[in-house]
Amino acid sequence: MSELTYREALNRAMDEEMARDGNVFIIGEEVGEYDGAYKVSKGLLAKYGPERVRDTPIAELGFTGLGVGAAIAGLRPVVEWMTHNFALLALDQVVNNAAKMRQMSGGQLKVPVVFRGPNGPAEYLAAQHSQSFAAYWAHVPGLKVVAPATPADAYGLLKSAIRDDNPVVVLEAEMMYSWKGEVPDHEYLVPIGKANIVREGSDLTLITFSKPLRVTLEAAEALAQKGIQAEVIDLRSIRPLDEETLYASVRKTGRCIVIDEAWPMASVGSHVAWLISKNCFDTLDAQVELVSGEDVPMPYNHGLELLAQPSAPKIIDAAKKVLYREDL
Amino acid sequence: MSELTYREALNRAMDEEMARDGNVFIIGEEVGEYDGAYKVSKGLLAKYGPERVRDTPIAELGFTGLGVGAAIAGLRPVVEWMTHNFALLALDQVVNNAAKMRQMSGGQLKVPVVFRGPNGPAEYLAAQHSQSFAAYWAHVPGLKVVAPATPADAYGLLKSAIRDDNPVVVLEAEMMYSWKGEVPDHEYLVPIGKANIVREGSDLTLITFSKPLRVTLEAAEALAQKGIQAEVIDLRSIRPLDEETLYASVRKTGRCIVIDEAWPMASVGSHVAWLISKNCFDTLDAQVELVSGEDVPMPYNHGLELLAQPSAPKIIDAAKKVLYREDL
Amino acid sequence: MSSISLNDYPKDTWLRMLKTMQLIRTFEEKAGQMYGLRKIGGFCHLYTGQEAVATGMISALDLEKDYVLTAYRDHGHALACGIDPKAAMAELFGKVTGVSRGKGGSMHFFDAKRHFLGGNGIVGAQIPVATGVAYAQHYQKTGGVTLCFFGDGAFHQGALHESFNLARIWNLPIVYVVENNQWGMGTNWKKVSANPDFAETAKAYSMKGYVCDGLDILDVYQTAQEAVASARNGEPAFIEARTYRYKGHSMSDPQKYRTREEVDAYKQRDAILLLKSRLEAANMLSQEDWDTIVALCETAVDEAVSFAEKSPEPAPGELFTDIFA
Amino acid sequence: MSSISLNDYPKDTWLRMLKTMQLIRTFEEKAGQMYGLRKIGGFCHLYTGQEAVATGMISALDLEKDYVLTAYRDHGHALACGIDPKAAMAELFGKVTGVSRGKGGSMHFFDAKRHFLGGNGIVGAQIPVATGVAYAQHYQKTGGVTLCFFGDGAFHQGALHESFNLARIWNLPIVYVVENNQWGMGTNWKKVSANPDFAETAKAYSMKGYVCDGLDILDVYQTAQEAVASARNGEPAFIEARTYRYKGHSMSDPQKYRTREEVDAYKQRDAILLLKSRLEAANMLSQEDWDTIVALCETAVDEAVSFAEKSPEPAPGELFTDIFA
Ligand SMILES: Cc1ncc(C[n+]2csc(CCOP(=O)(O)OP(=O)(O)O)c2C)c(N)n1
Ligand SMILES: Cc1ncc(C[n+]2csc(CCOP(=O)(O)OP(=O)(O)O)c2C)c(N)n1
Ligand SMILES: [Mg+2]
Ligand SMILES: [Mg+2]
Repeated sequence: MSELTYREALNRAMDEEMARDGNVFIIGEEVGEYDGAYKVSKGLLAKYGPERVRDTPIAELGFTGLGVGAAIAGLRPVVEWMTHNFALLALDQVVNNAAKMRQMSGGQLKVPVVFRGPNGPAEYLAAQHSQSFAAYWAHVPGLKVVAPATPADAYGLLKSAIRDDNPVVVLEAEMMYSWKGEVPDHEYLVPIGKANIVREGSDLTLITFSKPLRVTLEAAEALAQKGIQAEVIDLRSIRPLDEETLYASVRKTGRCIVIDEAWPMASVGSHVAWLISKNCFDTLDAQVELVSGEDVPMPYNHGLELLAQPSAPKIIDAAKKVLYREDL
Repeated sequence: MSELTYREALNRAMDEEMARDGNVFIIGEEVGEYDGAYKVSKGLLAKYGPERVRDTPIAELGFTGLGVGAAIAGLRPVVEWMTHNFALLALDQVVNNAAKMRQMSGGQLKVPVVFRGPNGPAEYLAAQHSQSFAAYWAHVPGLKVVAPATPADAYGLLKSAIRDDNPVVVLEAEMMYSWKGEVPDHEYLVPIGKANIVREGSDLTLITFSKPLRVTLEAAEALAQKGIQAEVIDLRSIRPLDEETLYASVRKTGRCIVIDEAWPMASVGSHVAWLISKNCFDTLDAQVELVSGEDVPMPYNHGLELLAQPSAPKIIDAAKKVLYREDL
Repeated sequence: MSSISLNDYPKDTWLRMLKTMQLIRTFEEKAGQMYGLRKIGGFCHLYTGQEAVATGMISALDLEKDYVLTAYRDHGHALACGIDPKAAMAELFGKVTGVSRGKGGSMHFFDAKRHFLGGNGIVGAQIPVATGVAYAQHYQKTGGVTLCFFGDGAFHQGALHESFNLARIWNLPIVYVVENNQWGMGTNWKKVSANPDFAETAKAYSMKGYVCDGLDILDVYQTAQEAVASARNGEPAFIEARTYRYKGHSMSDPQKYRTREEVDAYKQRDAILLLKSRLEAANMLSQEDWDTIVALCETAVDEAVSFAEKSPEPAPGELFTDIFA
Repeated sequence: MSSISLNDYPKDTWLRMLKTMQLIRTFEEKAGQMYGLRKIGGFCHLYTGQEAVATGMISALDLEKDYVLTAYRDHGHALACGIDPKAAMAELFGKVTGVSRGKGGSMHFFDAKRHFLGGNGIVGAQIPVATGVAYAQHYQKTGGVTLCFFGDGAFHQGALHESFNLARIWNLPIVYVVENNQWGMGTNWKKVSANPDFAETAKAYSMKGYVCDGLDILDVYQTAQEAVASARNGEPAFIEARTYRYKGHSMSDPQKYRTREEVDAYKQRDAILLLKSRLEAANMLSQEDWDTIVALCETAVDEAVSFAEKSPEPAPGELFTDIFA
């Protein structure tokens, strides 16, 4: 075990996969000479050279589509989006090509490409730079979508993503890059499609993914102080979704809150909340609550920015509702 | 009252609004000389000239962004996307500019632009041309989203959209353009944000929007044959959503099915299903079911294509579940 | 005009091309009929009139290592890559024996083995993808080249700008071909082009820009060879092939935007007739040879139709297959 | 080099520009300090080094009817449009008295009254928007022109290709200005440009292409006047202004990609010093005049800081305002 940052864990995953397989290469803005806008690809240019760590112009549609083309022709590109906000410019290539070329070709093509980069709000970045687009990827059949919330998962899921023969979108987060955690020293993979029960509990299930895991655990701690044992589940993989793990937990606790930092409408959060509502209908003791990002464009002002995001107090408020306990 | 096609109703709305307000203009591919790829703008070039019915090159990002710019500078553009599939190329301009410029400017700017075109599957069009992107628009604060399901609503909602001082996305459907319906001869507006109870019933609430209204009504008829009275609600407006009308109905019927032709994950359908699950928790007699498009890229083969979409039999199957009646 | 003559190549080269063009023509006319009979549905973009472009260009490739990508008007390119007309027609019929197993349809022919990588329905979207295929060729040093076709309408998509720049800064082995058939649906290319000289625009990316007469297969073939050689040497190239489409944009196009005279004038310069009469004049093609070609193509296409007719529909469970590897 | 001389314009013209440049410089340096003190957070892209471009260009406009749009490095353009430094600094502090009410921050200054329409954080995204503003001017025959700024990094975005073509086919009254400060974050423009001569690329759209020395405000001003006149006449124009940014891309940039020598060399050719020394040589500026300018700018910026400091934070309810009209 070593203590690594989330950033270092991603870096180690890419480094190992590039060493293992000469067809793996990284492409994106500032991934090379600059060592990555957020330093995730640090040192890799020096190690693997400019053909395998490819700096691009600012041309998201172009280099994302290029990644798709390189994948169908036999390479395993890791496309870095400087942030998911900018990936909207490239969405067509992901939705209409990466996700569909295998199906449209009747199974002839393989599209082993990874799209990765920070998603969700950071700090003081205002409306265009503070968005979670998990829902946009989750909506699309033909994609896989993972959202590691810890350094250990960042390492293991990114390695799985790179080895997957299908397009995988990886949701990271700027604020998480410097978070630290234990990462085993030996090589391992975290399978895509398995949720993680991060904390066991019997009174309430809290389901989340990505950065909000931290505030969710804070809320769970606070609830524990009041004698409420919350089970915390980190989805890790959004598509495919490990539904059974969720249902098993809610069947045990009878109560559930979903936490998602994206806008609420047509979100991963509200989808999971409906799945639980439907599939645990007979065992639920209360409605399933969603603590989402507020339904507004993100303001620059830091106070407002924090108000717009899920927080431990908001989760505790939701817990009061599903536990019918005003006293918490 | 006249019987008009959906296409004619949209055309009449644009025609009247262009006559009323010189700042309204239409822009898009083939909207002019070709009379519109689906003939929705038929005759308007002849009537209003090429400055007001503007044929563009194939450049979705460019002309959509141009619409946003024209709007903040005082015009009221109606941007036609040949289909919503192609709008993915323009998504950045809608999400990052149209929806946010007012907020980012602290309320200084107005963005009165309409984005419209056919959405959802048509026939024999395969994966890239048969997608419903309702969820992509619905997800975004700062946008309004409407989905007229009848000629009368097409007329009244498009007029409201054009008069709205905010960006409005209009979801039409190729298959609906030739559908006919009564449209009052006098001028009227259908307000954005009000759902429509299309059919009253006491046993079950069916909630849908856009094209699937037809199969939903078919299912309601079939259920009526078996003595089940389904209430059918057409959302008409997806953002803002008329939640109260939905809850009032489900509080009455205790059972609900949502029908949405999009993919299920992070969809408008699953969101509405969660809202009902949550807000009618105490009155629901069964889980809320969702009849969605299948979670697959659309195949070309027509048989498979039909299987991929919501249908009356699928709705009836869902009704069996929520009514706990295998015999239907 | 081409500077090569028929004699610069063995007769077989031209006869093969003539046959390919005629096969495409016959296939497309039959597809049109089958559409009329509702055996085919949806969008169906026929390639008649443009046969010399796909045929001449693809003839300049080595499909062992080279690749081809195009847009939705893809039947001609697919056949020129050697795709079996049976599998092509079956695809149009939506049958499981189709080249894309009935999943892709007219716009999405694929044949990975023959290095034909589609068939893209989003105007311009194949341009970055093709650039990526060339990236892989460059990366793996395969010596291969990618040929990327698109229409005059696609020229104005941002994807083109981004891709041309990428191809040039990294010197990818790619040839971009704009098939300027002069219409993008009902829009004349001049109306929407700030600069109707596409090759000049390509030069702004420091890329070699060629123009060829897309109705003269000699010119097409010669230009393609030069451009492909350039790309193989690591210098991406661009070709404008001026051509014409005979039919409407898709099957339901009233074509009010152009005159019958314009169409007829082009039919006078038909690319197939042009090559045929040149070969005849050079004594390389007898009436009998021609009749044989015509008959072979008709047989092939008729067999394709009966194969398609007899092939089974995909099973319902196919809805859920071919999505993930 | 410019062909105009100081004497071609009244002294005041130049003094106004000198003052604007100095105001921008002073404002930006203070913003950098305030960032260091954590009064400002997030991305903060300073304009030091480039002052002559926004100042010279915007001086050529009539802001009664003309409009300006730019990217996220927008403080300079905003100030050159006449935005109050108080409202600008308050915006950086996230205060409700800010020019965008604390909602926009550094990247999203807006002042609709002064015809400054932002402030866009998506590289290249203002290009189509600005084209639309010009469309409105054309449509309403206002006689106005839109000035659209973007960086060398933005040049390769598809949005540019689409917009340039639209502007030219409809002859919109727009001037596109690439501020080539030679770096897009850590990427040198030559490394990512198939053709590093941007004006040549613009000519491929049949658009007038100008190049000017972005450190020489006389050249900037003269070129802007020509280009604006062209646009006002219905012929869109393009300008490359070669310039340099002194600071890192944003506040947290270690700048390993360039040498201190390179930066220092450009500081020797500082645009403010250049104009100042010319004015001095022409006896248009005394030491006292200059001291006054410096003092005025310092006072204005100090006042801006104390205004920003004292201004209230937005109320929590502001989270839900300013979204819909
Ligand atoms: C992004 C996108 N926009 C619009 C369309 C609709 N569309 C299909 S083909 C076409 C015209 C394309 O013209 P061109 O590129 O010249 O090709 P051609 O049809 O002449 O072969 C249009 C507008 C589309 N499929 N994709
Ligand atoms: C679409 C998009 N991609 C990437 C970024 C991240 N980014 C912000 S500024 C920048 C560099 C832009 O360089 P340039 O256009 O030269 O402008 P400059 O910063 O030099 O003023 C990048 C890559 C972004 N904001 N938007
Ligand atoms: Mg064409
Ligand atoms: Mg720059």
